[in-house]
Amino acid sequence: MSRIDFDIAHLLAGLLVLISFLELYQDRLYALLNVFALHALTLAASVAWQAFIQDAPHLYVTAAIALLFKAIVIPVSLHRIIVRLGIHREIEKVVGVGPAMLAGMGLVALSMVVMLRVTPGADPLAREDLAFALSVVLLGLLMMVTRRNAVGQVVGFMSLENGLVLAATGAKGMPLVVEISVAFSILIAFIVIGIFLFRIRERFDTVDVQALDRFRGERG
Amino acid sequence: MWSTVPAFSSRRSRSARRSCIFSLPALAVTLPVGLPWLGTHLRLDALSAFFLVVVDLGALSASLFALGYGEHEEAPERVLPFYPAFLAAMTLVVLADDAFTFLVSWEFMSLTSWALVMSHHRLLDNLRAGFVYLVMASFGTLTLLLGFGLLAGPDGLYTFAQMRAAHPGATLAALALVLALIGAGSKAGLVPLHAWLPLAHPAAPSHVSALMSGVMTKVAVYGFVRIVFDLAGAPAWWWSIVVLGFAGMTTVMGVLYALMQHDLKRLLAYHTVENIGIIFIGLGLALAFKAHGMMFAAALAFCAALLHVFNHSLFKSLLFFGAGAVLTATGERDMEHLGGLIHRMPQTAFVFLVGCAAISALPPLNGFVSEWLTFQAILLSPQLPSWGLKLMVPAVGALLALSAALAAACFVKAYGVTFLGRPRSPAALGATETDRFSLAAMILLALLCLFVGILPGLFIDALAPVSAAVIGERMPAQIGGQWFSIVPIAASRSSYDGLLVFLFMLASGGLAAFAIHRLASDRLRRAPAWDCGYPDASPATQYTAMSFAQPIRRVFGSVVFRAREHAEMPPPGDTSPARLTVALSDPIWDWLYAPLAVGIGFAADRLNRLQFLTIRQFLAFVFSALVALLLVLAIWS
Amino acid sequence: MSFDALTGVLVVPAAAAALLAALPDYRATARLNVVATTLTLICALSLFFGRPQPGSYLLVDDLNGTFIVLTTFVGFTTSIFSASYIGHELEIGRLTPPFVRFYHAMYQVLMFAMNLALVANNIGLMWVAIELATLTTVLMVGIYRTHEALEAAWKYFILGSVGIALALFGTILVYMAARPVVGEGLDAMVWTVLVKRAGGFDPALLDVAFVFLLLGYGTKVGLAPLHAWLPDAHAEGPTPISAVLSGLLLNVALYALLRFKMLLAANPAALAPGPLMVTLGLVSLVFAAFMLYRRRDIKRLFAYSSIEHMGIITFAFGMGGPLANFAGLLHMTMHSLTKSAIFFAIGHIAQVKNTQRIADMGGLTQTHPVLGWGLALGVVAIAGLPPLGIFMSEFLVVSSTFARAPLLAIILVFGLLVGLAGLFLRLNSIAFGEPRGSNAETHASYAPMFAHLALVLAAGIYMPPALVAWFQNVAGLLG
Amino acid sequence: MVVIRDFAIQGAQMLLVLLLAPLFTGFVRKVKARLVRRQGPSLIQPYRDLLRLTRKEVVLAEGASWLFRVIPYLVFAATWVAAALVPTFRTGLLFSWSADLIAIIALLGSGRFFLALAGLDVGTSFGGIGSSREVMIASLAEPAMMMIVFTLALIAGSTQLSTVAEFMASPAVGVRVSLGLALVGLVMVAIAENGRIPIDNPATHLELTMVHEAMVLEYSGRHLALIELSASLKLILYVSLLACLFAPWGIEAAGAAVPTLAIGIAAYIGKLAVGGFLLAVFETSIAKMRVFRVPEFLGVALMLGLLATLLRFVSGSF
Repeated sequence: MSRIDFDIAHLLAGLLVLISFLELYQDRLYALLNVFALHALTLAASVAWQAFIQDAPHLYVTAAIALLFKAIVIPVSLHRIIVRLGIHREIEKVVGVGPAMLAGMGLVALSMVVMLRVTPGADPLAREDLAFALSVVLLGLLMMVTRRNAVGQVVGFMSLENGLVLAATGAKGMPLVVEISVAFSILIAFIVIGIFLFRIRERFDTVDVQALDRFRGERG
Repeated sequence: MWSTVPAFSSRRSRSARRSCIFSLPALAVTLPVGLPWLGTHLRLDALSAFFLVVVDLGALSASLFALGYGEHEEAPERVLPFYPAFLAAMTLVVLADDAFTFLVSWEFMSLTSWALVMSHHRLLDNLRAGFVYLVMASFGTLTLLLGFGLLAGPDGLYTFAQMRAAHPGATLAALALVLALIGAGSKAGLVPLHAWLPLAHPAAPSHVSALMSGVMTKVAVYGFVRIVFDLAGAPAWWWSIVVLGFAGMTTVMGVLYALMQHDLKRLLAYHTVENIGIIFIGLGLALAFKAHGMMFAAALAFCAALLHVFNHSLFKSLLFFGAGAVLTATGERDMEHLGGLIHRMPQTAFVFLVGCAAISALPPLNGFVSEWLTFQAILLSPQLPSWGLKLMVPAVGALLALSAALAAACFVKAYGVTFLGRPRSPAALGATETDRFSLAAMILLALLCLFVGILPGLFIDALAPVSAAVIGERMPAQIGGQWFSIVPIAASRSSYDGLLVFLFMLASGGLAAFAIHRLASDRLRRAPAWDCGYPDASPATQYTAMSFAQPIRRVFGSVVFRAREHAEMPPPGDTSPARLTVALSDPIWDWLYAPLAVGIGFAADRLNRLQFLTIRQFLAFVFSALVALLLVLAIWS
Repeated sequence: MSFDALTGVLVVPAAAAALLAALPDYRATARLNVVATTLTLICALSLFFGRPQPGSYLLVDDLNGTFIVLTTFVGFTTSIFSASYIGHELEIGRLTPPFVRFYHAMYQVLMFAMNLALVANNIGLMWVAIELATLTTVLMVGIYRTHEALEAAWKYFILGSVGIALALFGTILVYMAARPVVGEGLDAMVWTVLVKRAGGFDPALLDVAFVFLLLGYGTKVGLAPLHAWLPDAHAEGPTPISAVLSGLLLNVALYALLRFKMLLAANPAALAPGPLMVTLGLVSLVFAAFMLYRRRDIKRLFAYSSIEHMGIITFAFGMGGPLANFAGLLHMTMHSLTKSAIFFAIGHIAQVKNTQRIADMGGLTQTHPVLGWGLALGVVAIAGLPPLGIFMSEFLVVSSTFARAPLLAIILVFGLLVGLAGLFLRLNSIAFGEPRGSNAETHASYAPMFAHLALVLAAGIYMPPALVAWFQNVAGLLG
Repeated sequence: MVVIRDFAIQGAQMLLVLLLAPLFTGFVRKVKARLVRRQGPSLIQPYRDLLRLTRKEVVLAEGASWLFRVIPYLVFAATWVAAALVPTFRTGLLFSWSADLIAIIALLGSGRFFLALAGLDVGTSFGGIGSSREVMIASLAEPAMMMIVFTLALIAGSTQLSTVAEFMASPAVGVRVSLGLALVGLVMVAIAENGRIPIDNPATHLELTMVHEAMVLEYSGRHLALIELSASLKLILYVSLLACLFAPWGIEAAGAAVPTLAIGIAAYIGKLAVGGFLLAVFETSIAKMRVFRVPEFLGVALMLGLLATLLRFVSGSF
């Protein structure tokens, strides 16, 4: 493939990592959701680009899913949940921005080190992509760990999963990518519905998982 | 499938000359069950034949006793299914010829006996006893498992024949010795691994207690002998130091513990610990002599140990049967509530007395013979070259003598408080003689005790093939010397003739009785006890078990058990009784087991917090695990 | 014929699921459930006689043959148990008919998912199947709709999803590693191809991939520290599901791990997966052993014991070598049978005492001898006491390890001992002592429990040579 | 012929100790009385006592069992047999090989065992005191004795008393540290075992200080006679043991002809006289100690014995 294609793909992947950092930086849920929408958008772009350069039309489906479902539907619904639960004001991080950022840097460095050990073989694109995808995954996981409430965790999970899709699409000619992205969308839908469930059944006055933890068979 | 393989080569043809059950060629059989591709190897050689006799003799008498004893069992459905399984397991251990079969039967033995211990499960003490017992037993099994894993090597040569052929190196063998000592020792009740024994043995029904104390501990001894003398190859001289050290401690600690007891069955259980110590002293000496190539002496020590194995299985079963008879007659195990039973159960009292005399090593009974042989072995040890042993052995001898004397004291207490004196409770007052099956079992054993005591030569000769097989040397033939005296080395050196001493005592005692009754008065008048002119004192004024042990407690207990006596005197004029409270602390439990339990509890508490984290924190675990592994990857290259 | 058997293993549960979802009547559904599992079992067994050529999606070989038979068998017995169990739940009104219907449908879906995961010859397909299994169990864990049930389901769900994600990433990496050698497209995800060509893959990629797969599927296996979902999921769901979780789902995840282990083993340059598995195994074993001591809930207790045994199995496979692998397979089989038997017993015990709190039950051997002794026997088996099968596997693991790595063996033995003590401490208060707690009526079905225990006992005493040869062959495959 | 002679000699030995025992006791009493300027009972008073006791009827306590009546004979038999096996005037007696030194000690031990049981049988408090103290003393005395036996056995290379005595008589012995230690230890043990001052007072009438006497408090008549007799047998046994071990002069060797036995007997009686005199002097010159200082006393004996044994073990030259 030509140099320019590679650079653009690379650019988009790097952008994704950058946006993950932005998510990590946010401490208001609204802002977080907006940044996540941006994340999904970038992913869609990246996937579309991959579809174009690998001329694999089925990837356009994945791109579309990313665009519609993750960049629009989910953020909107989560937005509504936040409003319902009235938790849009709370600062709900466990560790401050500074440490989180440092940890993120460390993770990115780690994923680079791990991935660049891979023999610079067949095509560099895959390798670089993987490095970025891995960092996105790790950053998403880091976000899940550092966010206290369910919405934050969902967002973290979704950006993690974006990383997966990035990797999957980066893997040239990988079958079942579409199915996988669909499956994941379903998974996320489940999670969101789950949050809805807890809200609607009015068992839990907040979706803070610590509250969920209070009902524990063994205590007392 | 049956095939006979030659027994261990015995360098003496004399062992073949006089044939006895133990000098038959070894039988071996392999069954296609158990561990696949290995099968179940069973083998009956001299050593296992001897222990088989011990096991089955015990089983016979116990079953006979149970015929009568079982009448009083309130939960037979919890005893009957496991009892035969228990016997089968013990037999299998002795017959096993590969590591898997051995350990399966070994642990199955523990399991079935655990079930029997739990048969009266409603008592909290029994629950605790069962728990401690099973955990300690599994500890022993796992230790032995490690030992066998060591001997079998990485490619799993599990049959004993292969292990013998493998000739383990010095360090390997030493490790195997340590593991065997811990594994078999924990089952046999070596101090400090004895903790379960005085809990579990009394908890079981009495005939099972007899089996556990009299027979199962011997099976453990068999395990030790099989591994250390047979599989682990040539011993190093310091092995015996280790063994003798534990044995000596076991002997004295066991009897001291026993002296502090007033629960009859627990007292007996502690004496099992003591006698195991004596047996291990013999084995330790045998190791020492064998390591220095003094095969005669080794054979002597080994025979002493085996003979004591046999003797102890006899009189300990007898004593537990007696305790069981007392238990069924009075419902009491606590000696402080007994007394005067000699009037109400005379036959039981008589056979129990025989047992007490035997275990106290009084001539002309069997206990004395084996201890005498052990002493003879000790007296041979100055010829040992190594200094460690030169210093160790006499100390052990002193400990042995001390424990013998203390044992006699302890059984004066046990018998005197339980059977003599005046009844201390209505239960003791209302006791009646036990049933005939139980009596038959006890009389059988009592006769055997006497028989071994007066004709020890027969048994020593019977043991010769065993020692020839295991040690490679045998004691000189005893039968055919003058009369029936036993001569370990040479007549000029030492000899003992149980029969003659027995006849001698009979004669002189009878003579005296005859002379006095014939020549002097044989008149007799009953009158109140004189007791220095304190008439008709209540039974409460008798010496109790605790008060009887008080002088010894003051001498030894204050050191070993930190025994403290606290007397509350009422103020003058106050008629309320004074009370004396005795505080004892079990050093081994306090310093070894309690800290262990506390440690595990502490760890459990700390780790238990992990049950109560938030999902986020659990995710954090996953996350950190991932990062850690990736770091490993990054660094690993 | 033989190919039909393979499809049968998949189609029967799927069809049954659809049918059960449609049927309203409880008794009919329960029976149909049993019938379906029976059919599946028959199909699975018939796989012995004729085996289909591995396609690019489905595969049957010795390795997963073991798992399939085990899965379908336990699925079968559990369905029998669940009939009586769910009946009682209906009576006391913990479940309403619609939920029962849902439950049965889900049960079959679960069976389908697990079978699919086992027969999949395609790492992507396998991943999808395992995700499906997870989602199904999540739904069933939450079926009681209590705080605890929902919360357990939620926890399981979140942790499970993360696990799935990690596993997927690993899968992608494997594909990436395979692509340069095998070439683009489906082939690069087909087991049979991958294992053949693994020698040429990029080792570094494989390493990273294995790390992700280990953590991803390890979460399903329930290895500490990824175990958090497991105890609650076992404790709060319906007991048949606990049985299936412990008995089967953990195995399926472990099976996936084994496949990838073989892949790495086939590549000399890649890191040896053994040490990682050994470490995780030991950590799980010791950790779970200590966790047994403070359990108040009987199902959580045995959930932790499942973690413990998964640790042992992982350890055994990590050690590798013919003996250890054989032991691992044996231990896995025995553990599935025993643990599900224990859960069968517990299900009825919990119904009799109508609580799961250990403090409220006691003296069972007195009041309910069959249940009590059944549980006792199960605990004896699971604690690794002879003559039951688990002793054999533990014997092999410990003895073969001690000669190679003494320290590891000592840790292993320590963990085993602590675990045994913890289990019997609880057994004492449940099965023995003065009777405690209520004695509600229940029409229990003991057959499944004792069938399992009988098998375990038989295996401990005599294993048919055919089975041994088969296991040895598989152990050889695992390297 | 030879056998008959040996039988005769063995019998003579048994009779000799049996007859000399009360006399020896009386002798010690007499000397003690003289030492404190008393006239004292005549030498044959013990015989008179025994005869009188055997003629009296037995007053048996109500709680007493059959065992209580059997025990005196048991104790007497055990003690007498033990005494008969200790070489007095001649070694290598007919039955000497039937029990070695260890067995002799064990025989005495069984005597004590049953006596202690007798103390508990009637169920009185004083009997209990006696028995419990007796076994406490024994539990220390026996190991000490055993250690001394070890020392001697190691020196003589035998536990066979005749062999040991012959070896002691032979010049091969020489003067040894360990022998000295053993002698002191043996004397202490002998004092304790026979319940002499300072351990116990055979003549006491103060119940709380009694050990042996408290134990046999309930006995009367012929039973008491037997017990008294066995007590004095035990005493003479220990003295002759000391004699044949540490003063083996004049003891006839196994092969000696009959007439020369007279010398042996004379020497034996002489040794008894000396031993009795020393004992009396010792007893008059010392006060009885508290019961709970006895362990210390015997502990010293035990230590001496152990020390002697260790010396022997460590090197043959001591």
